[in-house]
Amino acid sequence: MEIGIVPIIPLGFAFFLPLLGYFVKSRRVIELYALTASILTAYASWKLFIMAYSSEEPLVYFVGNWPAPIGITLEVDRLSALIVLTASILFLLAMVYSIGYMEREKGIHYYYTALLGLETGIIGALMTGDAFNIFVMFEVIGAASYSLVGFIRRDGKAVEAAFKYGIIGALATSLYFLAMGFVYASFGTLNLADLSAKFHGIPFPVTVKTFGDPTLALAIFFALTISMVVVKSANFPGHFWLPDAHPAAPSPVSALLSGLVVAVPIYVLARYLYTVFPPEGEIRGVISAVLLILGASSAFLGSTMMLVQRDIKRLVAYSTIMHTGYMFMGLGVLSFTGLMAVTYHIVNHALAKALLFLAAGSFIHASGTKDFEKMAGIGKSMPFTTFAFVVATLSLVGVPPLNAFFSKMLIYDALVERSFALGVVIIITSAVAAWAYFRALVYLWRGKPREGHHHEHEHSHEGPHGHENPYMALVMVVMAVAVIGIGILSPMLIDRLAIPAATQAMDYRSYIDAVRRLAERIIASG
Amino acid sequence: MNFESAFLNVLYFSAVIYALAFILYGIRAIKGPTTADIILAVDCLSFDMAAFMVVLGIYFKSIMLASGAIILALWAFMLDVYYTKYVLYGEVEV
Amino acid sequence: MNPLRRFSPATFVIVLAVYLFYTGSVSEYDLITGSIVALIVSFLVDHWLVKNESKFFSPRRWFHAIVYGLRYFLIEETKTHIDVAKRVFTLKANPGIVRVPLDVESDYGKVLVANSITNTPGTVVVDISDDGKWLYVHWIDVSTLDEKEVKENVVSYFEDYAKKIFD
Amino acid sequence: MISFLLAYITITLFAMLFLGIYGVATRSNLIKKIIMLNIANDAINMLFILIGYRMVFPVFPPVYEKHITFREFLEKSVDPLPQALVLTAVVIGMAMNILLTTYAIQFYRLHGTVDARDIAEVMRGDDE
Amino acid sequence: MIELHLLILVIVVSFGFVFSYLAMKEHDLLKALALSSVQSTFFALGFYILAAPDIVLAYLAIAVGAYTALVILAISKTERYEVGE
Amino acid sequence: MKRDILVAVSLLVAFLFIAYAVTVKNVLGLGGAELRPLGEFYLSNAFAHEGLTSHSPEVVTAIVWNYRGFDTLFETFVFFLAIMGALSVLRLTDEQEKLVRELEATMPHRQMDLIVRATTKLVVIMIIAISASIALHGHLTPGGGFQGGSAMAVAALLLFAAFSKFTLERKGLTLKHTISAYAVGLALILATVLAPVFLYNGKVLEINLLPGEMGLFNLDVGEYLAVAFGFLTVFLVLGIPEWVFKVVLRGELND
Repeated sequence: MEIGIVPIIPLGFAFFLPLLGYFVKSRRVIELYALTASILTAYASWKLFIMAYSSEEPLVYFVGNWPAPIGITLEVDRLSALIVLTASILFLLAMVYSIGYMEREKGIHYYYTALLGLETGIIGALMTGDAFNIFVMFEVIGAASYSLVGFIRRDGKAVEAAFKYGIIGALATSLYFLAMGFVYASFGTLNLADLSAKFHGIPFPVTVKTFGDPTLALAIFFALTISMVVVKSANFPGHFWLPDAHPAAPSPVSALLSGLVVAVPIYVLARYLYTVFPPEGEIRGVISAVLLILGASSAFLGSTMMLVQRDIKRLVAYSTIMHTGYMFMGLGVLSFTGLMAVTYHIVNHALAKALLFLAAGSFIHASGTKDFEKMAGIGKSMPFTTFAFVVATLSLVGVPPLNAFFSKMLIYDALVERSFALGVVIIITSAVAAWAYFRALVYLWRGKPREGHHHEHEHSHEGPHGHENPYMALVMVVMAVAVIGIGILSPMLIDRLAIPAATQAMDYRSYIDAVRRLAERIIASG
Repeated sequence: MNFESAFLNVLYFSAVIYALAFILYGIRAIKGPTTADIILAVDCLSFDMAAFMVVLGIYFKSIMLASGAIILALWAFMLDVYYTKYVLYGEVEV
Repeated sequence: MNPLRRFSPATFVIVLAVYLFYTGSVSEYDLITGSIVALIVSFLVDHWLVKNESKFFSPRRWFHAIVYGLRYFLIEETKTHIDVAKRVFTLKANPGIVRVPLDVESDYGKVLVANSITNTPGTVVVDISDDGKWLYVHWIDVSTLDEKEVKENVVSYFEDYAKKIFD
Repeated sequence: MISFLLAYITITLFAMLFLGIYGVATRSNLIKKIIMLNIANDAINMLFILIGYRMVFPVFPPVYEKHITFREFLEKSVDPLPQALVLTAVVIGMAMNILLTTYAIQFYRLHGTVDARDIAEVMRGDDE
Repeated sequence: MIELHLLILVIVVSFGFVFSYLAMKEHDLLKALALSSVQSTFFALGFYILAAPDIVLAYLAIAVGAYTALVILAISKTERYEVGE
Repeated sequence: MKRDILVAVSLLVAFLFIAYAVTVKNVLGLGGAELRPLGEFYLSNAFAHEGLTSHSPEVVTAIVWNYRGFDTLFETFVFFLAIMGALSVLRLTDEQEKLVRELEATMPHRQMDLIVRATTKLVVIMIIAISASIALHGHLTPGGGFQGGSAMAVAALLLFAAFSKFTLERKGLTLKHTISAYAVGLALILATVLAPVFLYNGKVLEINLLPGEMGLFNLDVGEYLAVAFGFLTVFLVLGIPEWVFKVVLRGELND
């Protein structure tokens, strides 16, 4: 199979969706079209996953047959293939869920266009092997997610959140663009493998020397990139947009934003820190300290803010800040265990957080309000949703047989290697988060329906519905089973998936060699 | 004194005058008590810039760079029309 | 309606000329692509740009246009420049806005008159009445308020040529 | 002389970049935020092009013309890669402008203000 | 001779900085936009000096053309004056 | 106010650090007369007769659409997504569109005066010709699809301002047409990108459908159409008068 065609599939389908939506008024046709696109993408990424795990080296694809430093390279190793697979499956599920959730919205083709665009951006950012291409992919992700956040245009909060997210995201990616300037100025190339080769002093065709002061340039590059990642993945100083943006989006979109979109910048940072420029000397200590401090403070911030929320989606959104804090801390350890833990946590968190948002969205869809004190007692009438909600919360809190427990434990192990105090951060924040979830659950399950409950419907934008939609219930049950299944199979999956992924990601020599050998052959043949 | 050097001298002279005009227009754009003054200054500055670009193009002996000047002149016209319509009617595209 | 009636040869010529002028080369590729573009544009805009094709292709009008261009830029501009320069140094100015009747019929003629007036130093067209019959001109030296004399001083030179070229 | 001029240019451009960021962070009007974002982007673009510039005279744009020899072209032409990247960034910047402006307009339609401080009040009012 | 280019660039960036500062301080958004178009025009000259004709064409159409029109449209649909401190 | 000072101080610190790095340490490597090897490679290969060549004397376009065409494909996609995002904020259902037509019919058309209109006619025709020339010459002289397309969009904007939006709509330019033309442009780009995969088992974006210098022609035309009509689509919807849109929106909010 052509690797290069994987990100083109959703792109190509997205290109013609607005035209279709303008001429064909039937909702079913549009939904079927979008579903076809995501099924094809999921199939393609499954193939990609099989290929990546059966090959010893990273898969390399030269777009347009231009060899490495000249053209753009797609380079897929096990780490990215794993996340690509997770992403495309989650997108498929979210689209099925959307059929039920968006049944009362108008202009549905714009929604699916942006959703396919988001999928393209995420897959592209994970697959690419070019530093500048990552910038473009971030802008694809950005453009799609801003328009998805503001999709419910009659909601002033959503529009404001979309603007805030948009302007801060645009500024952050601009900074990353400036970082590209520093990289190109001193290393003279933009290819990740080539950059890694320059950094390690390995020869590479075409680009032969460095300019200026590479060490200082690298420091500035990391400063700018980390500030971009901090904003895009909502860690401590740059987190302020997330609690507005994620809850304001339609629930399936919130699930994808919280589960995947915040994980992509973290993946990129991991790629830079572990594969391309594994930091050495002074800079290593500084980067490690910065990441640990930022991660710990956002974990504390997220968990304490969870306690005071009444809006069910805001509660989950703050939990996302806490979990990106964990991922940052895991990266900050700069060890093999850290990378492995973060990889596995990205997958598990994506699944569990998406499930949590979908369940919350289902409650909102049925009750017509976002305030869980007002939807008291609704849990009893919606058994599947409640089951999904409980499974997801237990998993995120870290209850043993469920999936996120294992990845949290791995992060804990990685942190304790560095210092015991860091491990304590995870325990404390998890306990606080558990209390917050417990509070919400008690309201949902035990609370008595309040007086005037039915009058609330008029003011909310997602009107009451009453029963569980079959599409939504199906998706949630599938995902809950996956959460439990992955949890039970975890010891095996860690051995089979996470450890090979992390090993390959840290093996910069094979990462460079895979590209260099092919590039040398093409350049020699001319 | 052959023709080319004389021509170059004239070019130098006109380039300096254009550069001085930048400053005058700039002062008007900064001071301009009303919006109309600023807009007029921007407009004149754009055309001045276009002419300056042509002069530089001749000086560097590159035809390619002159295409930007044509475009700038056309765009400055558009800018004027937009400002004017906004100032006159409040809304632009009706 | 016959679709061929939409085709406007004058627009075709204008577009092709601008295309080739901007490109700066007359190769096979330019001629082919230019013709295609000009063909599409001239079908699209219909007779919106040029209403009367025969006027556009009349050599007499083109001759007048060239004569006018030469005389305007070489003689009239110089004269007014000297005049205004004198006024600047002697500080003799009597500015004011006057209303001038306009006899030219066609739109392009009016534009030519108005732009010629604005382009010469000392006079600026401020506005045109909605029916296009009156011009409001800011004049550096309002020596007379009589309509005919004003017209004689400000407009008539340009208007004669505008009539010859466009009417 | 050359290094002094270059230092002046780069420092001014960086100052402009930080001015833009400061403007985005502190101005309260949403449209003003967009204007300042563009200023920051412009500064970054100019810096990027400056990276590809060469201190040779006369300097050619990276477009091969028939009247110069290939060798001369190679010696005098600037680096084309930064220009290609900036072209991409300019387009993306414009795309973001369109999107953000639309949201600002839509917000004004819903709440009658584009001022961030008023927005905070409006939002607080909605919660209660 | 390359100093000549750099001198023009110095003028360009100085004007650009001054005008963007003024644009930030201006409370009338229409004026701020006009000031920032002065900055854009100077930057177009800057790109021109840096031998980037492609960028000049794209940048002029965007920054002087479409962007200005877009923001004027936005101003006409929202408010013209920024509320002071 | 306190926050402003905090932001200013932290930015100032960052600025001082970067200024030190750039001027004293010359991190950006400015001031040299030599090219970076990658740039030199592009310059010497872009229009060579054989080897890794893209047959285009315009090196920037060669990089933009050929060597790094993947970037540009996704850049077009960003532009597409942004326009669709704007449209999704300004979307109108069929009934709303009808209502907009009815309300707009009651409005006075504010055209500008005769001189501006006549001048605009000429200038618009000139801009269209020039934009086509920029776009179609993208692979030979400075320019390209994006530059030409945005120039074309500016011509349309000029028409919007000098005449009114309604004048154009009465002439037959509606959202349906612009969206269709946009899709045609995108289809051309996508076909050029994917054709090698299906035709001769090549790779994505391996452009040699047309011989020699004409290789980038397709992409130029596609991008030209896409950008021009993308802009037009947005401005057609943005140009709906404010009070009309407010009436429509109020109807939706009361549902």
